[in-house]
Amino acid sequence: MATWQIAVILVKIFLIVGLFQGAVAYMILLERKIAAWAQDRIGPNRCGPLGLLQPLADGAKMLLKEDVIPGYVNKPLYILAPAIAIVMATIGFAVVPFGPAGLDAPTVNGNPIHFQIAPNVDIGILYVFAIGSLAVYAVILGGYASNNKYSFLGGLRNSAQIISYEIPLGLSVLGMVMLARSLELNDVMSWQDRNGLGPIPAWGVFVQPLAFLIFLVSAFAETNRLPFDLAEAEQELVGGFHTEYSAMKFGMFFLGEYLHVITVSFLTVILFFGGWDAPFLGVEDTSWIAAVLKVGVIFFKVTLMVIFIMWIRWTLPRFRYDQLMNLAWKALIPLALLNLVVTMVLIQLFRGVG
Amino acid sequence: MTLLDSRDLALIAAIVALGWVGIWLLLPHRHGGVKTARAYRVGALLSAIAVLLVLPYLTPPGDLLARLFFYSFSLLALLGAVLMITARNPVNSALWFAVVVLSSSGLFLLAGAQFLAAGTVIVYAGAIIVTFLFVIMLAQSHGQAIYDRSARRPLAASLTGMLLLGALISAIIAPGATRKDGDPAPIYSVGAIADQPPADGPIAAVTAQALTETSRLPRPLEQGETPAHVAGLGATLFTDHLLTVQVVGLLLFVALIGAVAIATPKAPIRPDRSTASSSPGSATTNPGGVS
Amino acid sequence: MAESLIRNVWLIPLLPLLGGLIAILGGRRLNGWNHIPVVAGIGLSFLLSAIILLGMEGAHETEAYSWIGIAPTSSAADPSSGPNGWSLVVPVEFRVDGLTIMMLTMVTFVAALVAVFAAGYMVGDPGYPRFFFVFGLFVFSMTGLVSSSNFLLTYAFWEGVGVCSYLLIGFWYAKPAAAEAAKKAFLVNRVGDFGFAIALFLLWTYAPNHDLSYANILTIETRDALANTELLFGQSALFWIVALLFWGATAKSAQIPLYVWLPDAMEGPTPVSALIHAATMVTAGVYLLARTSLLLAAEPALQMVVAVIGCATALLAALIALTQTDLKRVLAYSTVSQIGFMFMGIGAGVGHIAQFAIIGALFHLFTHAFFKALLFLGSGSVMHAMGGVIDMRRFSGLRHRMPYTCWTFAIGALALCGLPPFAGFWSKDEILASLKAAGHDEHVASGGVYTGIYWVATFTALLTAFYTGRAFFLTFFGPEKLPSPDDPEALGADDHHGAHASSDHAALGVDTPAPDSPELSRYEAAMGSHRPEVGSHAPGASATPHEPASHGHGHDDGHHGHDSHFGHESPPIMTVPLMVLAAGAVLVGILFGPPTHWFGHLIEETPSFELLGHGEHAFDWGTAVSGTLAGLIGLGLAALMYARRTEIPARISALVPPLAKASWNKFYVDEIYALLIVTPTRLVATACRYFDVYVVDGLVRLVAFVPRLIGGDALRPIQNGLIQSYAVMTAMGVALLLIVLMFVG
Amino acid sequence: MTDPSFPFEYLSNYLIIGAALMALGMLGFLSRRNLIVMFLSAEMMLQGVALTLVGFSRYHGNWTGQVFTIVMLTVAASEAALALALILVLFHRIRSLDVTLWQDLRETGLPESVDTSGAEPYEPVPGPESYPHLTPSGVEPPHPRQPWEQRRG
Repeated sequence: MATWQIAVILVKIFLIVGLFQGAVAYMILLERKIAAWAQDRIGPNRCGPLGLLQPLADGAKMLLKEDVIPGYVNKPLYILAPAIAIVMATIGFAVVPFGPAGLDAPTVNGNPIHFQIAPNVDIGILYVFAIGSLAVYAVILGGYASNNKYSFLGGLRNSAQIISYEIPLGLSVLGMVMLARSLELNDVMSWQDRNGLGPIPAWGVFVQPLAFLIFLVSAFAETNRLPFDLAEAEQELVGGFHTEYSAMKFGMFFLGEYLHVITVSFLTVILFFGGWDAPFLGVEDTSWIAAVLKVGVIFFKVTLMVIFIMWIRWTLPRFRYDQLMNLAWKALIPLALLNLVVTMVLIQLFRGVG
Repeated sequence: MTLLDSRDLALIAAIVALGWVGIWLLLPHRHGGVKTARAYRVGALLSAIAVLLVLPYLTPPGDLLARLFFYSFSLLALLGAVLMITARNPVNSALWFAVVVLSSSGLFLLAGAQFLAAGTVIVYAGAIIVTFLFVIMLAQSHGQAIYDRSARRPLAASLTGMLLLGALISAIIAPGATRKDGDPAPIYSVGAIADQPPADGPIAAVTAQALTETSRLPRPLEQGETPAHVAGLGATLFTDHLLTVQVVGLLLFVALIGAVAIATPKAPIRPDRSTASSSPGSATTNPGGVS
Repeated sequence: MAESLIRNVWLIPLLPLLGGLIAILGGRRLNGWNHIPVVAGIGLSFLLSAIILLGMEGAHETEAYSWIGIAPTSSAADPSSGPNGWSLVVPVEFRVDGLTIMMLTMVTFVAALVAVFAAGYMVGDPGYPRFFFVFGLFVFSMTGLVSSSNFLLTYAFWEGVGVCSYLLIGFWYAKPAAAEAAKKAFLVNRVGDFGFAIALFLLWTYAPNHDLSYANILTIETRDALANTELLFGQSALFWIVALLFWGATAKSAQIPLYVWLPDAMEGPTPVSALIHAATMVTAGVYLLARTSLLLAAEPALQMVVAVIGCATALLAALIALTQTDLKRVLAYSTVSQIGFMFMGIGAGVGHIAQFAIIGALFHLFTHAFFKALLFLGSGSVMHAMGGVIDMRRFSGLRHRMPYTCWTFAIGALALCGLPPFAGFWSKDEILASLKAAGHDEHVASGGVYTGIYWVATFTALLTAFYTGRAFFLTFFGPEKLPSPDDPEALGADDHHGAHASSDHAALGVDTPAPDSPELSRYEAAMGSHRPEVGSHAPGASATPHEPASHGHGHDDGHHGHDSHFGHESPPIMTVPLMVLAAGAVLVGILFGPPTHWFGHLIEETPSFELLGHGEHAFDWGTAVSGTLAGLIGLGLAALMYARRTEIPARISALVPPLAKASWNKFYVDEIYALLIVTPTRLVATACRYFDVYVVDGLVRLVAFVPRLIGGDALRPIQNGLIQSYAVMTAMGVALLLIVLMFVG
Repeated sequence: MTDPSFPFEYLSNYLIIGAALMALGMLGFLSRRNLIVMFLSAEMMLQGVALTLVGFSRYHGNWTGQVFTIVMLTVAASEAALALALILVLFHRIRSLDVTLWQDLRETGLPESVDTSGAEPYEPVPGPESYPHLTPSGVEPPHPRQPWEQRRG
């Protein structure tokens, strides 16, 4: 591996991490604005024009606050938990393409430039799920190490929820994987671009509508967003597993959660909304202009998705715990299995036709 | 005596002896007594030396990056293993085991088994260990019990474990692949067994029946080339090993039913305890049933 | 359309199975609509097979997937290596050719109608979901059996239909007679399946490449290779394979000597009798022999045996059927007899008439399915109306009460008699013609035998017409009479059926457990519900002989002809299938038979049949006339003797008492079996038991004594109940073993 | 057949690491008394074997080792599910995860092989002193019976 390749990768890493960390700050502002809009309030408007400097103030507050470590906590685990949260949320981006990558990538002197940190990973989706499954540790350790009943309960509830919803999440994706015959996210996108019926693109949301619904619901649960935010449940559990955390440690949990939201939005867009696929942008179009356009398209779709997630937060009430578990085990998993079987049968029947 | 030279023998003996004493010192006292901090330090030192003594048997693979990753993953796995078996707190044990799993996933990746790396992380680290953490936390939310602070015959157990390690290492490094033509062929040397092509080794009958062409990589790999992994593995799984997949699926199904049947809260066995045990017990069984 | 369907022909077996699964998984939740998924599944299958039938050209094979493949290594792949090379491939492969698609269409058509009929017939039974599940499972197995393209798969489905037959005969498993009959059917079938299995082992051993697919086995090359392999008693492997296949076929198709299970199988619900034990499953043996007719054609001696066995069975069963009084049993014996005809046809496939004869046999199979299912369903309808009574002496003159049933039954009876233009005529005529042609063929070694068989078959046709007419006239003509417990015949029935397990309930018919009997209460305890039909529809039957009929139905048969609860015509859901089948029984002969030769052309598209000898065949007016005459004479005699209750039958039976008694007692075949097989087996088992108890157990005790002596004190403490102690020993053992090997070896 | 980029030396790397994990897992299984830690040790032994299999798979250049590792993974998952269920049931009965309390399957008449009477008493970690001690008030509720702490108690 040549040095310049490593350099390119490092640049991409810094770019992505920096971009998304910054994006998170403004996502918080956006969320507060949307919340205010939903509740007919004004929202943050004191820092800078339209409150645009509010994220900076928040960040400064997080960083400068006194970092309290309560007595009787399990110190190593207490410190480890937020670190796990943010690390796992960040390294998940390694295989997420934010533009054309793989075979469709634009080239410089014959060398392809992938819009993806780790291109051509054979197990892209699996990697994302593996990292996602490790994120449970942050929650469960945070709850356990705090030595506090409420945190503990919140941690347990949240980790049970995340483990449960990982199953329908994974199962719902398999339909698209079987159609695209690849676990690579690039291939899924280019499959959606290449196929399709006339003007209708073969986006996942059209060919796998049930899987899309299941994925969306499970994704909400995985990211602890509001119909499923039982773990935090400010009104019931005093903030859940991060009750005992303050200052930047709390900020890390917070950051991790919003990074998760971004990851999930990316996955949704890539798997079910064609990624960079737009009516006039095809897979065969590998020019630089097209590449920039594609990046624009994918970011646009992701932004819409993020706004959708925030919108849902103020639309639906919170689930009860047993309803949550019933939904996962008695509704989503059977439905996902059914979807899988039906997809399999249809692929078998029309094998060689389409 | 012919198969190992004296240097190897001494090294293995040193690993066994140091590991024995070191892990014995690190393990909890037999009666749950407190060991001095010095005993721990000596034990940690001896165990670390034993772990480092294993390293000369490892051959540095590939380029610098690969070596770096390989050695760090190996060391992490071994240290994690030692710390897992000696940790007083079962929660820490489970976390160290997670470290072991993650580093062995890294080793899987280095061996080109990407699917297994991801699968191991998802299944072991993501599901099994977390579930264990659940149970530990629910069962022992308060402090360390006497049985966590006391080991059962630590001296004998560590001797057995280290003897097993020594025997295995000597079987692995016994010259087989590198032996010269005149030397006797030891059938118990891993190298000798591995060196035989499957077609005419002692496992010939098995491999001849079990392997068709699809279960091999399509061709010998070029240097540095990565095979198309998941597709090949899937093709193998669903052609050659279809029966295996079916049996394993059946096993999972049976295990699922069994776990549900076992863990479902039942009426207490002793009728005289029906009032007392139902209320505190039910709280602990529910999450297990859920998970 | 047809192309992609042929590629996905596995859908045809799958749909009924899916329907059945829905039916049983839905259970009570479907609220008595359990038949809908099954009927829909079978109906869809029929549609698919009809589409394939119309759009098919030539033969196709599709492999759904390969389940197990143990293939030889390249060194062992020598085709001539015989039993030393090894290989086993179990592909799930299906084929579509003339024979298959004919059977598929026929099976799904009849099954769909029978399922509709059963939906009316079985209403209110607590086992309703179970019935339709097994029904779907049966159609799955049967369609799989006829569409599989591989002997092994055929065998699997062969066992599948056997299991379904067992489950359905014993559907009312709380009734001892049904349980016994199911057991009998299962055991007798095992005897035959044993032969089939051995034949498969032989085929696997001696066939080239160990490939059991039809495409490999049914070729001239394979046949010659098998014929040139010496196996046992100076006979070739081919001889033994064909003989064992025939042995398997006799059991499934109820031929001598393994026919005894079929009459008892009438303990099952009547739709089951119609579908499984008349129309489809029992013809599986004929199907198998037809499928392997290429192999059979190379063994003329065996063909002769097949023809002779078929002839003997046909005659014997017809003779027994002459005197039976149970309507369903008459039909059962007639089924045995008709399958005997099919075997005769298969056996007559010699020389250049081979193809003609096989097609004749298959055509008879095809038409027989229609009119026999019709007859059985008609008898089911009668039974439904009579409250479960099926003894013909206890009712008569039903033609006014049940007009639809009567006239559809009449059509079926005429078809069975073989009168033109009904379906049975054409097919029976083809068999007779091929028998006659085989007799006159100068290339056939012993043509005289075939001539003899021809005349016996014609005589059997006469008998067939006679007993069919007898059953029809006894049931539907004569003075109107409904069953009543005071009927002297009701009690007398017990004596004559004494040898049968059903004796306890002969008075109550075979389909319903006796009300108020311990069996019924046990049955209901097992089923968890009450069967409303018994009480509401059949008050006459609900009064046991010990309890005088309080409802007053049974006394004056002539006066209560308009009773709304009893002796009425069946609902449309049951009569419509009857009418459809009756139309089939009239039309299929003309549509498919010699007038159009559609059937023949269809069957000729089966690959292995093209290799059989075939020559020109004109329609043989001689056999047609003689067969029709035989049918007319039989029917006329029956009308003479039974249409208006004469004394002739009694006088005739007084004339030849031993023969009549033997026929009445089914020629004592069951008793002979009991004497020849059951008793010696019991003796050997007793001897084995004593050997086991005293010799083997003694040795075991001796062996057990020694370690107890050793282990008592030395090894006991090791087992301290702590898993870690055991693990220590294991680990120590492994480590020490490795070290010892390292330094000593 | 064998992969030129993966000679026997690399294989032996994997074998040695696998053997070490296996031996250490065995050690943990033998010495620890907590049911769950014992189970984790057993899983670690499986992990060592999985490493070995993957190494062999790469060395021989075929998939069989990896397929078998997948089988092991599934077996481990099933095992975890069942073991957890059993552990819960056991814990429910004696409120303890101590394996030495379950020696009932020994030969009749043998004494128990682990005597815990010499064990040092359990000293609970002192809890947070900041918890307020409230003065009890009102009617004292009836206490539930003491949980069944020890089988011999």
